[in-house]
Amino acid sequence: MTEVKSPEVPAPPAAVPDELTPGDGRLHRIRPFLPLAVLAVALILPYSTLHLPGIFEGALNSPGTLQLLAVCLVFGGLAAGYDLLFGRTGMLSFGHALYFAAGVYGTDILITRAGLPLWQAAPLAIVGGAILAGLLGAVALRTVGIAFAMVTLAFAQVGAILVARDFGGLTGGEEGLPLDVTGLPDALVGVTNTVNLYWLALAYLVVVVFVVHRVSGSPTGRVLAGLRDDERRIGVLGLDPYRFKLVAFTLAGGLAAAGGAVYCLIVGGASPHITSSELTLSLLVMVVLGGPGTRWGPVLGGILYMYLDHRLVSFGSSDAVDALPAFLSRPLSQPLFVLGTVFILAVYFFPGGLASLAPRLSLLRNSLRLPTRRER
Amino acid sequence: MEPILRVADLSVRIAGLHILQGVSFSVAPTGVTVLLGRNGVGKTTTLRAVVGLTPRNGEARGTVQMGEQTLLSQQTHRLVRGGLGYVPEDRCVFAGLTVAENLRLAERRGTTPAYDRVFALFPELDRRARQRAGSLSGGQQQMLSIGRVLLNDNRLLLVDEPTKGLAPKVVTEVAEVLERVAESVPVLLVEQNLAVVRRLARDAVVLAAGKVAWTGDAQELLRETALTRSLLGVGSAEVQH
Amino acid sequence: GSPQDTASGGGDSAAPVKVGLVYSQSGALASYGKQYIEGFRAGLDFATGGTNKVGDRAIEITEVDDAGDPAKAVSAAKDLIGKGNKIIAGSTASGVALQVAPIAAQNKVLFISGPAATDAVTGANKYTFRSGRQSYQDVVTARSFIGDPAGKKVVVFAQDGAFGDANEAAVKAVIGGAGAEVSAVRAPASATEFTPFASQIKSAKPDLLFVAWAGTTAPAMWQTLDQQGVLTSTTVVTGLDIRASWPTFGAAGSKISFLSHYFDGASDTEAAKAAKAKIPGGTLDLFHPDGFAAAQMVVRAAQEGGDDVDKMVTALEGWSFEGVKGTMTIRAEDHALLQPMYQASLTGSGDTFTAAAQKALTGDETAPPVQAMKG
Amino acid sequence: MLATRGLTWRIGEVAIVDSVDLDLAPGEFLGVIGPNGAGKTSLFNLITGLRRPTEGRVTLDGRDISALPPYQRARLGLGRTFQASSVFGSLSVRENVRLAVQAHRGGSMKLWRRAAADREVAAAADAALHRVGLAHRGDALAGTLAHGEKRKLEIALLLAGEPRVMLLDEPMAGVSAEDVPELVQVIRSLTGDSGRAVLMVEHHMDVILELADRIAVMHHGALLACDTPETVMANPTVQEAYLGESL
Amino acid sequence: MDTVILLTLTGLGLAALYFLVASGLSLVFGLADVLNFAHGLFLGVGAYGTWWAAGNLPGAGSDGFGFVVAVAFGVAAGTLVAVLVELVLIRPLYSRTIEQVLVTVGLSLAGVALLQATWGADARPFPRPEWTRQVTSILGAQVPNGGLLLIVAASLVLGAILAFLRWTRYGLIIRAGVENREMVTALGIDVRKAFTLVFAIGGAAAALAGALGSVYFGTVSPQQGGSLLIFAFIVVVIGGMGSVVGSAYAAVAVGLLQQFVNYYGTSGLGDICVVALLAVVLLLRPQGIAGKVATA
Ligand SMILES: Nc1ncnc2c1ncn2[C@@H]1O[C@H](COP(=O)(O)OP(=O)(O)OP(=O)(O)O)[C@@H](O)[C@H]1O
Ligand SMILES: Nc1ncnc2c1ncn2[C@@H]1O[C@H](COP(=O)(O)OP(=O)(O)OP(=O)(O)O)[C@@H](O)[C@H]1O
Ligand SMILES: CC(C)C[C@H](N)C(=O)O
Ligand SMILES: [Mg+2]
Ligand SMILES: [Mg+2]
Repeated sequence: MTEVKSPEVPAPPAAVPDELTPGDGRLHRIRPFLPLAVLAVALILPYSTLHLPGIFEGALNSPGTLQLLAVCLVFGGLAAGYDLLFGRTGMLSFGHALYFAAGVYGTDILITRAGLPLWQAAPLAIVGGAILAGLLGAVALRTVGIAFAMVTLAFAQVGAILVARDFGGLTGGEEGLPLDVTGLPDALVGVTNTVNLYWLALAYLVVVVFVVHRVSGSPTGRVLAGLRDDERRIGVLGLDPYRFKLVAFTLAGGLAAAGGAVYCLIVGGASPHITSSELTLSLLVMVVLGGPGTRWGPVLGGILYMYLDHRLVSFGSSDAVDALPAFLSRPLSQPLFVLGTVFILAVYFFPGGLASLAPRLSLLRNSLRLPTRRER
Repeated sequence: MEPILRVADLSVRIAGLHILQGVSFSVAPTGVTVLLGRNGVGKTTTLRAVVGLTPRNGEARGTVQMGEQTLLSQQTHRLVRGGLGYVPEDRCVFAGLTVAENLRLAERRGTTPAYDRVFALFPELDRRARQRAGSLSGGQQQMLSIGRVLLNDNRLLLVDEPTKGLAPKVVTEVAEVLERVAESVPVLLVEQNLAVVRRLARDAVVLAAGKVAWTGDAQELLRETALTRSLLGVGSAEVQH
Repeated sequence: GSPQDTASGGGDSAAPVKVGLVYSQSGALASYGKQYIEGFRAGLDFATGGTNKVGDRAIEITEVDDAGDPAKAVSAAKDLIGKGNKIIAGSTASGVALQVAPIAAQNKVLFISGPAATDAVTGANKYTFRSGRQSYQDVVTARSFIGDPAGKKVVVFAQDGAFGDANEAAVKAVIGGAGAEVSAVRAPASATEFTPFASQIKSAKPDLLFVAWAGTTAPAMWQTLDQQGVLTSTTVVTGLDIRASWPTFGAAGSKISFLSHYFDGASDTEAAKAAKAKIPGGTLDLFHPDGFAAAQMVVRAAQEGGDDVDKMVTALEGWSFEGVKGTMTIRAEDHALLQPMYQASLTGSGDTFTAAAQKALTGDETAPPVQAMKG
Repeated sequence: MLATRGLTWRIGEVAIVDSVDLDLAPGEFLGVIGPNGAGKTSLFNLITGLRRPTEGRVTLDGRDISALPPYQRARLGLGRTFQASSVFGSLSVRENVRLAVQAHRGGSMKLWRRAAADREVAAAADAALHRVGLAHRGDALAGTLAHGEKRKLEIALLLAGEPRVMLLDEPMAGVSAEDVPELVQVIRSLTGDSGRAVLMVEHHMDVILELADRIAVMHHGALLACDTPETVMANPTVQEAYLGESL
Repeated sequence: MDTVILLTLTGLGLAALYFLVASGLSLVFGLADVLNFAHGLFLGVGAYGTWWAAGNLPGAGSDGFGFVVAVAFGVAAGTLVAVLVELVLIRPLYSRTIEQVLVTVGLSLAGVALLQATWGADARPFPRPEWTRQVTSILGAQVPNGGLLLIVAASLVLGAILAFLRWTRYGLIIRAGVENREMVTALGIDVRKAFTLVFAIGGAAAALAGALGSVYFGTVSPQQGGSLLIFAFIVVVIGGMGSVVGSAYAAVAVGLLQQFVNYYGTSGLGDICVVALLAVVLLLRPQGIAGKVATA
């Protein structure tokens, strides 16, 4: 045997978890309140009748817009949870969609097929998703690097096949399983109640961000950050890398399953789309787009990704695009073409993700402001 | 004599840090010029800037000239083909390739590789030709790293801490090799082992805090205990092994 | 203000009738979607006498692309409903139709599903209708190829998934129910190599092979069946897909008996003539009739129901009309759309193939069994 | 305290480490020298569990630890540094050491506590940084440290774990001459108290001679000699195989 | 007996197709360390290039020498696209692996959508020589010629790549460059050329897979590349990244397993078995059958 260079996980760009580094200066004192301000805006948003033409189809508080925002928020939370694995622990899982799908299908099946009430079905599905993640993680974590990515991908693929084959007649196969809403609280059913789903999604996002934030700043989070850099070193320091990774994997799986339960309610059912490996890849894209290992990057990335994914279909069929010459309008009317192009451009224009935009913007602002001050 | 390498006002910024702030010195066309300084003072950074390996998030300014050639804006592989040999600090052998393949890779087009010379200096490399370089010990890797460069004729060699982590016997061997090499090619050497410096160096450049603190005759530097202590923080007693 | 604003459908008699079309403009089913919308426009023109108005009220269509993704379709449907659309139509994909149907019921709006073939849309709920055919009708058509099925050996070769399940179940019910011995060979929809399946079929020596296969791997599948001699050793029936796919049958095409939902020339009704005149290119294809019928149903609903969805439902239930394919009837009990179906054969080579109708079956002959309304 | 019996690691036919019997008494400082490639680092890897031996045993306080994974051995008080610095590059220097302190103070899962709030850990970490003279670099990212600074950080990580048996793999490699005496002091202080034992690979003979109670010489994977410095230095085989002719 | 022969030979044909896709993927993945999700695009370009050439390029056609010209054109197109992708998109991002993944994911989405925008989503009949539709009778089994063609092509590609890596200087440079790009330049070698070359080889192999795969399927469609890619990835991983020989073994294992399980088991079991094989191999030997040997 020879020394085999273990296939490296493409480690996320090094970012110091901000939770572990005390900041300084005035900005630091305002910063904790910034998220609260954003949260307040998000909370009162459904009371606004503002029209943002081009950005949303209807007024901010129209059901379509709220629905879109709810989906975006769920994916913001999902991306933040995934970042716990990828950005903060350095585990490249290609199978995270499975635990999300477990939450979606679990909730849906327990309600629609088993007739459980929501308050039982959702927690069961979440716990089930976390247990599933724990079990599969226990196996997959025996490998590292790309091998780990591929084993998780393989497990997710089996999940996708089982769902698509309508195993046991539970999943509805490729047509999916519409949620039976008869037993649901009225407040969650019907277009007129979309706002409640929006709040639910917002709550999910807040919970995930809070959990990820707390965990990253905890002693365990410090170990996870260490694992990202050098696993062998962690072992020699007397910590069991396997155990810590398994905890992170299970926790992230549980968070994803919770997102699945919320998503199931928002969309009103489950469809095999969500078991696809493309979803995991999209999660990766979201995190990288936003900035791995940063507090708000993945959230922003997830929200933006989902927004584009949904909105580009109407961009493609808009009059502005149709009016272009065919060689432009044809590709532009393919949403995936635009989305793909956006990723590529994002890599070149926002290296480090959206999160790195803020410092650069403030740099820009400062350089713009200074001359005006001098004039005065 | 015209210096072979002239570094003037070299400044390097990496990730926003000024690592070098206007370093100027020159390297004589024969013999060993040694670059000294404490850890982290920027010795490696200087050598890497000369061969054009400043990292992506960094920037090098100033002028570096080898003969008529201006180096700073050029691509590394062009510089090396032009006769600038570089032995990096952490050896950088290709772990997955065999020793023979590592050497083969270093062959340059249009010249005859001097395998005899390398194997005469490091017979171990011939013996272990088929072993993967990654499984060599640290010292063996260092030999390979130096051997790779000696395969070709160079106009100037940049060598970064070649004796780091080597057994005293091998340190002696490496020093001997460098001594012989320096008879035909000028060498710019970074070295912490003052015994080696004493044996090899003709000129010395001492860096401190990103600037040149002293240049002159190396032996003189080592003789002047006070000077050595103030610049390098070592008493000459410790220089001896 | 209120935390959410929902446009209430204006009872104003001159306000436009808002109709939302949620279908695939992009994604894998984009060509089906294109035919659907062309058919819909032609049908709207036909049913309103060129005015695009019902009485004084203009019909205002909003088109939304779902890219075949149920989540996007649900978002779009909610958006449309929120904006006061009382009628939603479209659904190129079965998965979309099944997810949108409950939304319609929850919000009491009319939903007219499009080309989605799944049997499960029939009888889904009181507010859900369909403007296309369902798998069961395909299979009944196939049965007509083998005369008396009693004692015959029938093999279904279907891809995994709902489409295959529906076909297998229908064959077992329709042909098996008539006395034939039915067995199934299933393969993953993603399969690239079909020899194992062809061998299994061949060794079963069936009297009739029913193939339910859709997607890009179909040509490879047919070629393998041909190469392994399956096509010449038994009667093979399958559904005729859109025109663009005909050349992909290659040499195998002439050895297969086709059941058809529709192809250009299958019917010569008034509606067909009108549709032919109106659609770009002038050649009808598989899903033009679905869009056409959807438009006819929309106009009917708006005429009779105004803004009252329950009245729309009543107006549609039991309604018979002359569509592109001929007489169509919306069965009151479960909203199945009874319609003519066709037997066809394919001839030609290279890029030019022609389909010829061999026989037309009436809506009653192909009627699926009545479902209990689920919601 | 620490003992190996017949410890052997083979790759194919070649014995990289060849039936090594080594004993380390409490409070003892054992230097390990040997030519490059003699198997010193490999021996450390076997002792700390990063590699599994082909044959032989490792015991700590009489207990056989051959089958334990690295982290359990570390908990039993076995700490080491690496020849090629391996620090947490994306964490600050201070975080690096705090992590090590925290690992030592019990690794139970704490998901909800604030790491930064633990003053004891912070204090212990700062103390360790002071000891190696890196306190002023506390906020720098470990990945951007110069080589010599990384070596110091390695030692700080080791110190933070307060191990009873310390394995140092060429701690002086790349450390500037200026800092050598200081580091020697630090290392010397390691053994001073409470019967800790040190096993150190080093090529700087002066450092070894200054610190070591006994010196083990490895050659071709086997233990050539293990005795007091004087005896070892006088051994002609050692002279020939390792020291060579002095500069 | 003839069933076994038939299944074996068609399984090998499938394996050959997997190998053609996987070999390029493995080289680029293992040697240039780029997880190339856009590989399916090269496949699509090769297939559409051949399809277009057969109908429009003078001298090219669907039979005889004209078909060879058409395939050559398709392969050239695929190679060109691969080289452009490397030069324009990947090159500025070397050593930023995650960004590369992002770019290739974006490219795979945009590229497939572009093919679809240009030629439509529907499968189109693929021009091909008549003999590729026929079967050859081998020991009683009717073996499709298209599959045999794939087997021959895959064997040739395997031999060519191995010879290239083992015996050429560029092979050596590629293997070294994977480990330490910087050091290769410090030896006076322009390493960027070598990486472009890897992409060219990968692109060519993928384009050939696209062309011959379409011959086998009889059609060409924008999505074709994507679905093959999953199995190709599995093959690459089972085989060990960067190891072309490993990919060959793994392709054979996957192809035969799928074929036999699909016949003797129930449908879908073949795919699950392949995934199970992947999991088992990785758990037992995380580095794959041949490990990551960046060497020959
Ligand atoms: N990529 C980098 N990013 C940020 N800082 C860097 C980087 N590379 C080097 N530095 C900093 O530049 C300074 C000089 O480093 P350099 O490696 O040149 O020192 P040196 O003199 O070679 O030290 P040593 O004797 O330890 O090898 C150090 O403080 C180091 O932290
Ligand atoms: N994984 C491996 N595969 C093959 N050979 C190996 C492997 N690891 C070490 N070796 C060989 O084992 C021998 C001992 O290596 P080791 O690193 O233990 O030496 P060392 O005594 O620490 O040397 P140095 O002082 O140079 O660091 C060397 O010849 C090396 O080539
Ligand atoms: C030519 C090389 C890519 C082959 C490799 N050495 C292997 O074992 O598979
Ligand atoms: Mg240095
Ligand atoms: Mg060593």
